Amino acid sequence: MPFVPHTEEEIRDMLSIIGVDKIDNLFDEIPAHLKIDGLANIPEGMTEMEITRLMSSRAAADGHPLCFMGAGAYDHHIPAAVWQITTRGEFYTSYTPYQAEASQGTLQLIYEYQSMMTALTAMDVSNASLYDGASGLAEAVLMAVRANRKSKSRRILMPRSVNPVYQKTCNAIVCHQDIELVTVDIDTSTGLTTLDALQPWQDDDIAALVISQPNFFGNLEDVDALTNWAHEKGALVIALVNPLSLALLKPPGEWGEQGADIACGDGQPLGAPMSSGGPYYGFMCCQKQHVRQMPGRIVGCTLDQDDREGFVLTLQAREQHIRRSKATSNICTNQGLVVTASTIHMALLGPQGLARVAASCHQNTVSLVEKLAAINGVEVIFDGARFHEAVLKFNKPAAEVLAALADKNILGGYDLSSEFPELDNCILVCATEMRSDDEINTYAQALEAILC
Amino acid sequence: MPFVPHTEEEIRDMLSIIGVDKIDNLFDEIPAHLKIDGLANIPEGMTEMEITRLMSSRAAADGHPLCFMGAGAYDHHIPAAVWQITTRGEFYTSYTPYQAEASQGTLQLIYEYQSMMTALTAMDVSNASLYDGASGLAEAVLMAVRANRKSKSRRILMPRSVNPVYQKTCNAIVCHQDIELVTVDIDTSTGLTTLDALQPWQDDDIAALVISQPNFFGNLEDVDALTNWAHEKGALVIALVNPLSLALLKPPGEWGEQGADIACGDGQPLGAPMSSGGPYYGFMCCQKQHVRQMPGRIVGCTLDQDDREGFVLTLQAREQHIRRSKATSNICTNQGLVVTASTIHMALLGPQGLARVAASCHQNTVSLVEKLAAINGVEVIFDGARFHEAVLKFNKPAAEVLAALADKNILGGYDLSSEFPELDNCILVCATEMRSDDEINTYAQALEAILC
Amino acid sequence: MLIFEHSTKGRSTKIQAPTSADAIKDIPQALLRATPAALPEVSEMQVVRHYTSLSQKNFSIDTHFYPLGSCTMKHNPRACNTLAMLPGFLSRHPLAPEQYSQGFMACMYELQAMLCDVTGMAGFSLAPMAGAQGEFAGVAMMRAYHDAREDFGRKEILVPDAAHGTNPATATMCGYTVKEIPTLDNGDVDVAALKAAVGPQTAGLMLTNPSTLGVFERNIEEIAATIHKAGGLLYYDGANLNAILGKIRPGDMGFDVIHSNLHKTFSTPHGGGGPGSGAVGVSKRLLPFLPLPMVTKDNDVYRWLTEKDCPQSIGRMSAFMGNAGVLLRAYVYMRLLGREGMHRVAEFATLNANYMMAQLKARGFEAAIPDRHASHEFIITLKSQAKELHVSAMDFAKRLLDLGYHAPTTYFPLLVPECLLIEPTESEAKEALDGFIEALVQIQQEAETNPELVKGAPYTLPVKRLDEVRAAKQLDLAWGSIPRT
Amino acid sequence: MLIFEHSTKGRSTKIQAPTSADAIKDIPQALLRATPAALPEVSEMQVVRHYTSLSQKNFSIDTHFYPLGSCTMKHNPRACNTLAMLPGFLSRHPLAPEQYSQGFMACMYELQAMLCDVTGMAGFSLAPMAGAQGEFAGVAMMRAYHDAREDFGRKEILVPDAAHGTNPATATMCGYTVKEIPTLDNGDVDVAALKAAVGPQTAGLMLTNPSTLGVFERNIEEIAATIHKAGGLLYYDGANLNAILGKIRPGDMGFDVIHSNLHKTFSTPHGGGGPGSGAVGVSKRLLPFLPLPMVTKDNDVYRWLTEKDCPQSIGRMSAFMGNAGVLLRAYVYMRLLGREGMHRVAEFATLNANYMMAQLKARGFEAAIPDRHASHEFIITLKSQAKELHVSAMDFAKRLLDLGYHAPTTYFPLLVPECLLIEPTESEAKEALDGFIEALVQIQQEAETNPELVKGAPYTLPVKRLDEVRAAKQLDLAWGSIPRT
Ligand SMILES: Cc1ncc(COP(=O)(O)O)c(C=O)c1O
Ligand SMILES: Cc1ncc(COP(=O)(O)O)c(C=O)c1O
Repeated sequence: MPFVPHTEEEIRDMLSIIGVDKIDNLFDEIPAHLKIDGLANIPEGMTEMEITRLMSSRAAADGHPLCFMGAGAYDHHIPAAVWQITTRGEFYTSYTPYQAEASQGTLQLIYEYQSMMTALTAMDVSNASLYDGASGLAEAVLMAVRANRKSKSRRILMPRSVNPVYQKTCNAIVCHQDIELVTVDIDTSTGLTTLDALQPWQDDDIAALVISQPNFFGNLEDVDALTNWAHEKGALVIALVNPLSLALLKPPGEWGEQGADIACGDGQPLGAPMSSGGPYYGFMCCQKQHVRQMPGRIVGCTLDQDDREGFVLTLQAREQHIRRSKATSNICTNQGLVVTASTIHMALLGPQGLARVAASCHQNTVSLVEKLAAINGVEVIFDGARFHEAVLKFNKPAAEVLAALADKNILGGYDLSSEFPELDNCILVCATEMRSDDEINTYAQALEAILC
Repeated sequence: MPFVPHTEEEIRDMLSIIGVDKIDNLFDEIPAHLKIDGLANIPEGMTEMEITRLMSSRAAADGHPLCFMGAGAYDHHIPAAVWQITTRGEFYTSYTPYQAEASQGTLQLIYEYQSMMTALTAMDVSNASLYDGASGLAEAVLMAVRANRKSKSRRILMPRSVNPVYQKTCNAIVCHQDIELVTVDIDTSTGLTTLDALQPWQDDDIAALVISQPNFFGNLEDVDALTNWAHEKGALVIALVNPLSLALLKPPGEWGEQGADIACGDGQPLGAPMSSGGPYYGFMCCQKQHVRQMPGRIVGCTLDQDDREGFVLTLQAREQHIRRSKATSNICTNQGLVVTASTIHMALLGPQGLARVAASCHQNTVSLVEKLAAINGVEVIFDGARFHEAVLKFNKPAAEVLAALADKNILGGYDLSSEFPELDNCILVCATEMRSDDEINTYAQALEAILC
Repeated sequence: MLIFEHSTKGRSTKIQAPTSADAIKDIPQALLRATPAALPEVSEMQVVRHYTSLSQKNFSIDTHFYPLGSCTMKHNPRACNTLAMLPGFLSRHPLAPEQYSQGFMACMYELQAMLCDVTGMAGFSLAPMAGAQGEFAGVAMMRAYHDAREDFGRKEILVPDAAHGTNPATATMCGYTVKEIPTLDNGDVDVAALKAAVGPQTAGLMLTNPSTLGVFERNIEEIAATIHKAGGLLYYDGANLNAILGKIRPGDMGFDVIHSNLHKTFSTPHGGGGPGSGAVGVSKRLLPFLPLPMVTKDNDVYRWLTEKDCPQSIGRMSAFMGNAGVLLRAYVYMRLLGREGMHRVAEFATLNANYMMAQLKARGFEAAIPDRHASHEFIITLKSQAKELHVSAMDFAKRLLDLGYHAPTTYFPLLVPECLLIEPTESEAKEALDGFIEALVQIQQEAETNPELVKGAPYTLPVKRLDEVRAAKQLDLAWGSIPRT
Repeated sequence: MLIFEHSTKGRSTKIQAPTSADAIKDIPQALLRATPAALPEVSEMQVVRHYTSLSQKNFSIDTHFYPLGSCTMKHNPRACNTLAMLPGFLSRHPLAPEQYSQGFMACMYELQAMLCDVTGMAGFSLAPMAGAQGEFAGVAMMRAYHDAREDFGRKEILVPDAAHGTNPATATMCGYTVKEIPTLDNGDVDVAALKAAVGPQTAGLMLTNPSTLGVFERNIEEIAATIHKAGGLLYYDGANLNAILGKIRPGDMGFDVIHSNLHKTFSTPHGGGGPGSGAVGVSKRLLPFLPLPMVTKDNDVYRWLTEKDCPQSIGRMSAFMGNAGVLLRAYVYMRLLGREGMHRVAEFATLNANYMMAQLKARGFEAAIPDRHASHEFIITLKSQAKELHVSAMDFAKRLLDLGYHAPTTYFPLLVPECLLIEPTESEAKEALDGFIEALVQIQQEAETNPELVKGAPYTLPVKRLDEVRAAKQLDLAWGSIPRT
């Protein structure tokens, strides 16, 4: 029996200790008419050899198209050491560290993770992870509403330059608590959220402003001005950031006069493979004064009976297993293993390494944009500063062009037209450090052939 | 600097402690005119990302032809757990267990391995591994010459039904010690080593007879009769066996009246991927009385100061680091990691599992042979009992047929004609448990198309 | 030592990043970072050594018996990991066109179908990323259902007092108020109290069955009828699905919505805290509300269902499609088990739990619900030990660690004093159960003869008992945030 | 506990073998096994748990500083493992036709070329599977060379007394008698003694340079001239190549044959005892004798060199092509290092060794060769501790284990009494070296104040000091072979 070690003899012995004749008797409290006799529609069990064959052929069937797509998931190099260590049984098969003394490995690692995230974001504290960037943004919104004591409002300013799926996810999660996500328009010439666009809410009570840096189009917002604007009117600032970009860009803790209040985003660029969208993790950092409003687990350093340092889950009184219906969030299981990978990833890369990766992604994208923009029928529509993603406009419908590229084994980018009608024929492209000059040229040649 | 952690400051500190100005001064005893200034012809260093790209494309370039080739390397399923545990750093990056107390993991595992091998072979003792099956056979021959006190001869009877590359390797290794490998012919109708064929040496002083079970053609020798024949004349018996087959076949320790004296072979079928030929490992077992003549490391169980069980390398006085020019062999580094994998593999499969794998390989081969033999121009030339390999004869040159199959992505088998001129147009085929009915049919259809 | 303490300024492992990169010229200084992030600067070898050694400081399924009740810590087959991490799966961009996704989508489609089958539901979405998010999706669907019928007066969710904390927390997130329903001493929900609580304000009831007390809710049909009659919906918290797999299906019991913790029942690893999956299933009337995305099949081609196909969907729970890698692992596990394996999971999980309970009772321990069969888990209460010997359930738990066993769940469910919730799972061999029983017996003897020994435990782990109060008072949540001594 | 002690008759993990197989009918009973092999019958979970736990009982590079002299225990980059285990490489049948092998063969071809380059030899074969087999191939080639010239009188191989045991053992396997050459106190070979020993009977000399004493052989040119003048050949034992990589090449020193332990210099993991690779290189005149197979390139297509191409080859060392997976790892490592990395290996290995030697001398330890620079390793002798405190090098070694350091090589080379041969390698950071030095200083103090403490070590490992004498006397080499107490 797969994964059931019992021999016939043991089963007999155990039943006799229990005092029943057969295993089925243990289910005698279940109403007989509800009992089923197995699951006939489930396929027969496979051996490991058979499932290996099946999965290998399915994985192979999906091919390896050349990826110039970003839009929230990025094709980065991950050192071999990262997942080899992460999948060690002791990390891979342990539960949430409820028994601290028997889980110092995981706990210390999370403490190190929290320390790395505060270093990257220049914020005071970090939690141990949320599910992903999009749902993490929802938690940040809920947290901001709780944390902003000065504001009575449940309104959040949400620029349209925030990843549209993040906006949708956020809304799906916060909509039941009378929270209103107020859309702020994009400046169509710069692709940015401007102070002008915020003007309508100048005098309104607003709980928080979301600032995405870079924004969904890869454009760099004027984070100092936006942050100051929000703080001046008593709104909190939720920074939505790509953590890899922070190796180069000004960290949220240093935005404006006071820094952002909450920083969140998706940890995928720091060691998680693209893997069809998950598991990634949502990170969240905040200023010290808001720590008790932060959702999710937090690890703290403490002492043992001999005054040796050790690590425990702390501030648990915020969480659902203690506070129940009054908890900061319902989150329980988080994305621990991906955090493990990410911590090892950051340690391997170091500050310089991460900065070089970020710079190299950016340079590759610059070079890609240059080469594509040289093609007849391609136009770069925003020209301010950006980071490693860019919007291109074709002289043909984007869907058509992308399909033609896909037939040539190229994922050409993200089609912006359905979410942004005003960006008709536009796509979002990205070339990470993984894309070689040859591959960039392949793209350019393929696109030229399609457009001309 | 790759894998060199020194910072500039540390280098300065260390040099000043040593009392030299620069690292190069540490090499001042090397004659200056012999010193080189780096290695200009070595290519520039790559990042891990770059080498990953290169190796992935090379691995992919070699494709995945459908494998019906055996001939000493077999395409078996290996449970995922095997190499995940084997490549854990503590096994993967430790040295030979010279400090027993700090190496109980490796030592206990080898002891368990030795126990499993003695169980499989029904021999008394096992060593901790030799390099591979072929070189292991050479060590067995050298050992037999040392161990056979009754014989003054340095002659070994080597049937031609032994894997021809094993014969060559064996000869290359033993030839310097005045040992003669005397060829015994194959019975061309049965593909076996017969007592008749041994008749010429009936009255000669012979140190040992090698018996391969199954033999290179997959045929099953009459091991009882051959063993008795050898023992009656004072020759030792070296059993060369496929360890997987021993889950089904009579183990060497039970051959004839007294059992074989030495059992050896290649451990590849027990958990080592085909991997272009290595690393595999040579196993070697023997009867108790010969243990001091056995080459290679041996682990023994002993007690510590508190009378707790523990494991150490033992009988080291046979080995090169103690006995130097009088050692049983020069072997030092062996194939420990593959033994680790193999031990885990055997534990996962268990006696029943291994027997089912062996039976399934055999049945697949039977089915393959049936299907191929039904094709016009294909003939099965030996028809006695066999295990999971068989010889087929075509109506065309084997090389031609195999090349045509290869073009259809099929490794059709091993061409016997160059090593066995009398087996012109013949190939050796094998279908392990990995080959599905569909794949067997694919082969049959392809072959039919080629031959007809 | 922390990784930061191994750091030396200027140290790096060059091979992991492009060797050089030109300075960034096209981003204004004001948007750039002024000083490098204070991340550790260490060599690859130091990283490998540090985290390998850290890992050894964990108990885990791969090293220890881990009978953590309500968590289903069973064997995590290694094949699931290997196959979910095949390069083709790892490198798939989540937004890759369907032509490059058929292999992956086939797995998701079949997983949806198998989950429908084992739960008796009409449709499944794999979107939620853990049990709690599954609960959120489930309760949000209940609300969407009522709203779609313009039945806006239902403001309350009923939750038994034995429920997991995520249940009430979820109800709040969905904008509901929570009403607790008491549990009887025999472990069943107090149906009378339920009937009194139910009404037109009732949106639904969240229930785990078997409950967190480790017994099967015998009045489930009456409960279902009560809720349904009042116009409410029934939510099944699938954390305990392992107990009934292949024996009875939540759909057949009358549940309208269910989440399944794939990281429990379907054995995806818990990874020291996650990731998991809280796939949600619904009965027919709730189908339009399932969260996105889902996979469907048209003419043998798999395609994604989106907002266009499902305008009433409660929406998206994540940026892409949830924890895809976890879903692949669960899929492999289910295919390995197959039809013949599913019901054996419940049978042997139940056999193991009842065997342990019988043995512990025979050795003098007090079961919380002594007269009924346990499901896949059961509770012992150490309230008399606490009272008479002043040795608490926590002390027993810590001492178990010394003896090489991970502790059971302690102090949950909240209504049983000094409790240990013990869930052995089907994959443990009898020897492991016997060893654990002997360990508890030994600790009981120690508690009687030398209580200080038990109260001081653990002794053999990397640290002794940690001061949790200090941790919460003198917050130290990041390296360098407060000066070290 | 042994895996056999976890075994229960009838237990199995079904998923690893075909579920059923018909009974074998076409093999006569007399050839079949009568009773199943007594292998353990355990579940997958028990296997995972048992071997995971066993692994934790090992010191390793991934967990500990491991300065085992002559063994070059440096960091084993994880990428080498991952890339050598790509499915395409693992599934390649060794006899696959060249059309399905160009990717693999390209790596082998380039590895041969890089090895020629770093050693200054004319050709390389990757066939030998460890250092000792490389030695065998090398000395066999020397013999083949002499034989081919019909120079049959050369029956003797010269070996310095500091040589590794494999050197004399190899000479014997190749049919030679061994003559030992003494070493001077300054670590150099006694050239006068060498000159006296050399003659028309001399087939060649086997030498490690730097020697196992950790110093560079300064008279190498004179030695080479002496041997060559007598018609002998010079063999380079490449175990210490790490010391000179990119600084000086054996070929330039006059060596005719060399083996390189790729599992040392090129960092393939040692795997608890192997596998390794002892690739052999030769100067031009020995090219025809290289062992098979090798890879060559014709018109941009790689192909195997076989007996047809190389009729004078000494033949094959294994059934296929040696330890291919190890060779792939070494190839990846060399490409990662590249041109810029190679000489740094020697430089920093040497810096680390000399730094440690300087510090230890300053702290009162006696270096075996105090007045010369160390190479990548060096020796301290504890003969005065042994004499005065009755604490031996072995005692120091065992006590080091307690302090978290793997011991250096002990009692080798044989000519230095109570020696520790210390090789830190280039990949260790200064902190690790300093920690080790402090540990030795601490043990020295313990030896002075509390010698019994040191003599009783280790205390903190899974077992205390093991009785090796008992192991050799009461042989217990397999489970069940003798009754257990
Ligand atoms: C009964 C019960 N419900 C819900 C949950 C929440 O599941 P998750 O941790 O996956 O969010 C758990 C898990 O701890 C549980 O045991
Ligand atoms: C100097 C020296 N020569 C030869 C060898 C033998 O190499 P191997 O163990 O790879 O056979 C060693 C390794 O221990 C060595 O240190």
